[in-house]
Amino acid sequence: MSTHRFAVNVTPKPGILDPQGRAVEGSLGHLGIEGVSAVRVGRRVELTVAAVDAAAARAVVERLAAELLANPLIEAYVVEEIAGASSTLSIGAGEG
Amino acid sequence: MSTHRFAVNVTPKPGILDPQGRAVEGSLGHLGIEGVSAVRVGRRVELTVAAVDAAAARAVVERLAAELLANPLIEAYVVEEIAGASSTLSIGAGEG
Amino acid sequence: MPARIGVVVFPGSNCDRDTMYALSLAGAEPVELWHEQASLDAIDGVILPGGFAYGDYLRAGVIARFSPVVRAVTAFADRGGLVLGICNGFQVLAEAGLVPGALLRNRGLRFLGRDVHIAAERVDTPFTAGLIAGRPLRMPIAHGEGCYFADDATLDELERDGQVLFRYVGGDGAAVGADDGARHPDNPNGSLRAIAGVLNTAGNVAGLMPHPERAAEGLLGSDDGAGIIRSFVAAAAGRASGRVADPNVAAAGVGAGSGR
Amino acid sequence: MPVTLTAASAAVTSAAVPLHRALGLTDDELDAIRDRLGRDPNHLELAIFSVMWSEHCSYKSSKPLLRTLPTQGEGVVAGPGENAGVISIGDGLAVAFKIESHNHPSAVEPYQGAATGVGGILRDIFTMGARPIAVLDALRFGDPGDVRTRHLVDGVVRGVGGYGNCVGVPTVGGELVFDPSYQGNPLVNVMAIGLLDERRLTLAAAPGPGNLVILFGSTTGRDGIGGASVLASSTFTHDDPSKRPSVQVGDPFAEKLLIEASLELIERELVEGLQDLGAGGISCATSETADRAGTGMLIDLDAVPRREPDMAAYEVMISESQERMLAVVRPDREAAVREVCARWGLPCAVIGRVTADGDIAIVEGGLDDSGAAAAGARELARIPAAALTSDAIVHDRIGAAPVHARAAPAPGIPEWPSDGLPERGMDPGAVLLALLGSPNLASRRPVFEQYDSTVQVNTVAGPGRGAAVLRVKGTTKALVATTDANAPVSGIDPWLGAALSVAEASRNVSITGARPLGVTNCLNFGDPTRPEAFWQLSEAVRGLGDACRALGLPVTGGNVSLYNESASGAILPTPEIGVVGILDDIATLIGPAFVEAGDSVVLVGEAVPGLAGSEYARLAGAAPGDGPPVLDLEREAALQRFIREAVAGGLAASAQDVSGGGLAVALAEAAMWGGIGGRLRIPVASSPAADLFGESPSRIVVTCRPRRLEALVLLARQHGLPVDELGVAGGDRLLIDLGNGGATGPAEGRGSHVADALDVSLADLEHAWSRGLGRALGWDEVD
Ligand SMILES: Nc1ncnc2c1ncn2[C@@H]1O[C@H](COP(=O)(O)OP(=O)(O)O)[C@@H](O)[C@H]1O
Ligand SMILES: [Mg+2]
Repeated sequence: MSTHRFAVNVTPKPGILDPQGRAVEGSLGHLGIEGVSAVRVGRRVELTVAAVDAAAARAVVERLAAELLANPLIEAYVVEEIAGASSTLSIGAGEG
Repeated sequence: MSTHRFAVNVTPKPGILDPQGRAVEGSLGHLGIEGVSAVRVGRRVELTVAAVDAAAARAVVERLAAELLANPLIEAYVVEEIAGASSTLSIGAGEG
Repeated sequence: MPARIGVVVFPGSNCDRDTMYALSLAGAEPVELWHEQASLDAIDGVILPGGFAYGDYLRAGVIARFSPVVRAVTAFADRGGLVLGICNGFQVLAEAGLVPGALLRNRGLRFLGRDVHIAAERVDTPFTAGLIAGRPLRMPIAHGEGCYFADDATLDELERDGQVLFRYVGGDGAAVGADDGARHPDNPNGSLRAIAGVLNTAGNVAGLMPHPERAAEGLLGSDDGAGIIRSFVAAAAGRASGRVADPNVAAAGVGAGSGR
Repeated sequence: MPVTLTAASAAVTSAAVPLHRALGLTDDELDAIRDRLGRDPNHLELAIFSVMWSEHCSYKSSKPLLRTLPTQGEGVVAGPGENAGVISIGDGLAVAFKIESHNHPSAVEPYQGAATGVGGILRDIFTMGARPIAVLDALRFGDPGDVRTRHLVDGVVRGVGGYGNCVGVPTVGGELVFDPSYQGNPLVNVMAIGLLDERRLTLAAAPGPGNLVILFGSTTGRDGIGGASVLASSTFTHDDPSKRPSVQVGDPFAEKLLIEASLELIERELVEGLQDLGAGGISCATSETADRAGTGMLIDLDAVPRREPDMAAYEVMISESQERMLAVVRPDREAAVREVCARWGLPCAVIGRVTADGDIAIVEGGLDDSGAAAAGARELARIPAAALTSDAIVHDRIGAAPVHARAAPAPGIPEWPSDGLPERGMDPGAVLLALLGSPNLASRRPVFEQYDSTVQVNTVAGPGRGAAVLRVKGTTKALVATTDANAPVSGIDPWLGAALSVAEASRNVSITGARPLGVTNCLNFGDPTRPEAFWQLSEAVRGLGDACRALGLPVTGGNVSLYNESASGAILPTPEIGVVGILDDIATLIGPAFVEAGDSVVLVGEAVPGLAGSEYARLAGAAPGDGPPVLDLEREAALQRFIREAVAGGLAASAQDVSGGGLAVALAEAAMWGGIGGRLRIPVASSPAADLFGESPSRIVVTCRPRRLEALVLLARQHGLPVDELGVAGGDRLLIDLGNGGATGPAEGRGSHVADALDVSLADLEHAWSRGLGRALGWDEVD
């Protein structure tokens, strides 16, 4: 049994309208920021999984991502393993 | 001049209420998923920056993250450079 | 001379007209302040109304914070001008750092449109002078991100310095109680210490989540909110005599309101 | 020159299926297209036809039926055919209203489907020059205990709220009904209401050859490609990915800006015509506006602002990207229009010119200064505008009553109902509590609390207690609005179901004291090529027309949604009716709740037998031979006249309609909402079940001060209406004795026994009613 920390990055699929990204782009002028484009706003979900091994843990995250965290019609996701020591680490999350 | 694609991962600071994370944890039972804990839900913003060099580009992103994308009272953020060829690449975004 | 109250119109504001309507009922002269205007002139008070400024994308109120008008409002507040943020306006003020704290998503993760009761903690402020301390006022909330948050130290400080302006209470005025974690039916968004509205340290800027402008006529079910609007208008009128001109305006034809 | 279809269509064209069929056109339809063009269509033209000749855009199955509806009425300024119906309400003001479905998109992606449904119907309203002031959402789903249903309900409710709340239009009413027939095919019908200065009425026409065609609002992407043709006009199944177009995503923020910019353009008289882009995108907006004015248009495809690179011509032409408008503008006003759009931060482009030749011509390569195709430009398509709209194909579908169809019971010869429950030994109070807590009758608060119902400060009565009431600022008037559909009865007798829906919706408006102005409707039915489904549709339209004529109501608009079928079968035929009424003096308004202890409680109208189609039957079942209750339209009209007069004369303190759950539920609601119980006695005319829980129409519970009782009763009799004094409001229990001189009347003669009295505390009623929906949906756990 080992614990692993993952992040699931969920972003709007290419071609799908991203009103949030557009709003951010629209506000850059007020901030005096230039040269920024193609902004896409999505979600990032970080979680700890306890499983027999890393592969099993990743399988759990993949399922969670596909069934709950992302809406496959309009969103794409990527699962990445991250260090348990990330800033959002909470007690009990192991290094894997 | 070069273009770079970045992601800014914004997550609720430790100790800050994260009802979305709790809601995800709460629905794991229905999905029959076990062993998942410490779920935190945040935002992921991907963007392309054109600047004289990578360091200048990153500085723009850092500023954007600190001033706009994250609220320092409640959120922490991490900036990472990602491949331009990510799924959300749009026209004109180079590989950096 | 009626008090001239500026009502900020961001793209996405949707309570601007309601607020102007309530101000008219309270005898004030509402003046539209367009989000791109960088100065305020001959204005006795400013209200940032509810809505979804710039779509409320990313985080409620955050994009609005960078608009020219908010810079102007900040300057106005720094000069001692009266500023009230309602709902989205409160979120903008919090993002801009004009009032302490942050507004998080409602704990139930759903938008909530319903009547609540709030009571003023202090009645010696420009926003509450016409109210009776502790008396429950019924008015609607309509928001998805209204859970008031600040860290414990800040909360203690706010309590100590009298910066808690309104709290959610029961219909009979009963306090919600200290249990922050639980969502009490009388504190539906789960705000810490049941805080519904706060003041800045100087006492001239306030924000609250409920909508007093929607409770300004008995016909609509409650006129409990009218007291807040009237207090604000009266305080602003009191300052009207000493109207401070915006130094930025003197330059050239930058008028108030772009009209629409 | 052939236009090649790429990417999205590749999947459907790869097989041996001819392109027109892959696009949902039949061989006959292809022939009809050739007739109209006098040649073969190219691919782009075929794609445009496929969208425009979809059921959704052309009404090819329903047009002949809809022509039979009454459309004339006092004050009607714009009727069917326009984006929304418009009726004058005096003081120089008019009300615009319309209902529309977004069923299939919501089944695929509930949040965005519902959100874009709200966005679409709002555009229909402000296109007319009206500021949207209210939304009502009429929703139908399958079993509330089912996981998929819960996902749909959650997404749809969030979507309606997510959009309406942001644009700042209050959601003030609607419906939420569960029935197994909607399991695979939920219904999301949204009605919107707007208020306009009559002088600002703007029509969706493109007059004046030489005028500019301007597209403003969001940019055009690949949203909903094929949505109109493939998705909306063939049977929907979850599992066929080729029929899953890219989902339309709504941006309520953009819509809010679009509302303000459009109304400003109209206010400043800068546009000659205005049309929103909905199903069919640019194809539909250009051809409809041109055809209405008898003009044509030359469209410069390159000028359309896009969100994505490499879009094919057909994608640009049929894209359903949201939050876009088409304006027809005189050339000298272009700069002013651009200035308004710029101020609201909206992209704006001249995409063509109005022409005199009656054709929609599409070129790439640009237009020259005179508005003609530039030298070297290529013409990609040319279609007479009429061929796409007014002269689109119309099918003569065949209708056949199903063999098992029950004839509507003829008035006067009712079938006897089951005497079923509740009889002696069965506590009718327990039945009442079960009904009040059931998914279809319990409080909808958990849903409508997610909506902003008070923005715009007009909401005098919001969701939760009958019709919505909105004051009209600057006048003494109020608008009263509601939606209703009786699908269970429509499933048995579509004529009756539709007529009952009109009766109930207009009754809900009349009981506030308001005069119903007109009807909008959304006909949600199955596959019209099935004779039984077409028969249901035609019977329902006949019922709708008959009821509207009897009640003196014009039908000012609506929407038809066919092919509502899934693997689990067709939905119950669901004729959704929206009614808007006007109350001249808001001071006279009354509500449904008991007002004062001591008031007399009176039932006007009488129960008739027939439990089929009732909520009671859903719970307890009905006798096999039972039918639905009959509807007497003359009596319905008299009842509504009576209550309006009673309200205007100050005779009534409250009025509550008897509908779902019957008289017992109506009384329980009036008591709970007023916080006042009642000590009442119901004379049983047919059977205890029918009298307490039957849903026979044309009945209202009226309360009045005791001293007004005589006058109220007299007034009812003058209208030829039966009246029963049920008792007196008061106390904290609902107590109903049953009897008719101690017996159950005719029912007793047939062996029915006297039921026990109903006796329940208000607290118990409230508990059952307020918890029911959250429990059914499992929302208790979340909250
Ligand atoms: N989906 C919904 N959205 C908003 N309001 C709703 C919804 N469903 C029901 N309501 C409101 O709840 C109340 C009860 O609905 P219903 O039983 O259909 O009303 P009625 O019996 O008056 O026709 C009405 O005020 C209605 O407007
Ligand atoms: Mg009803």
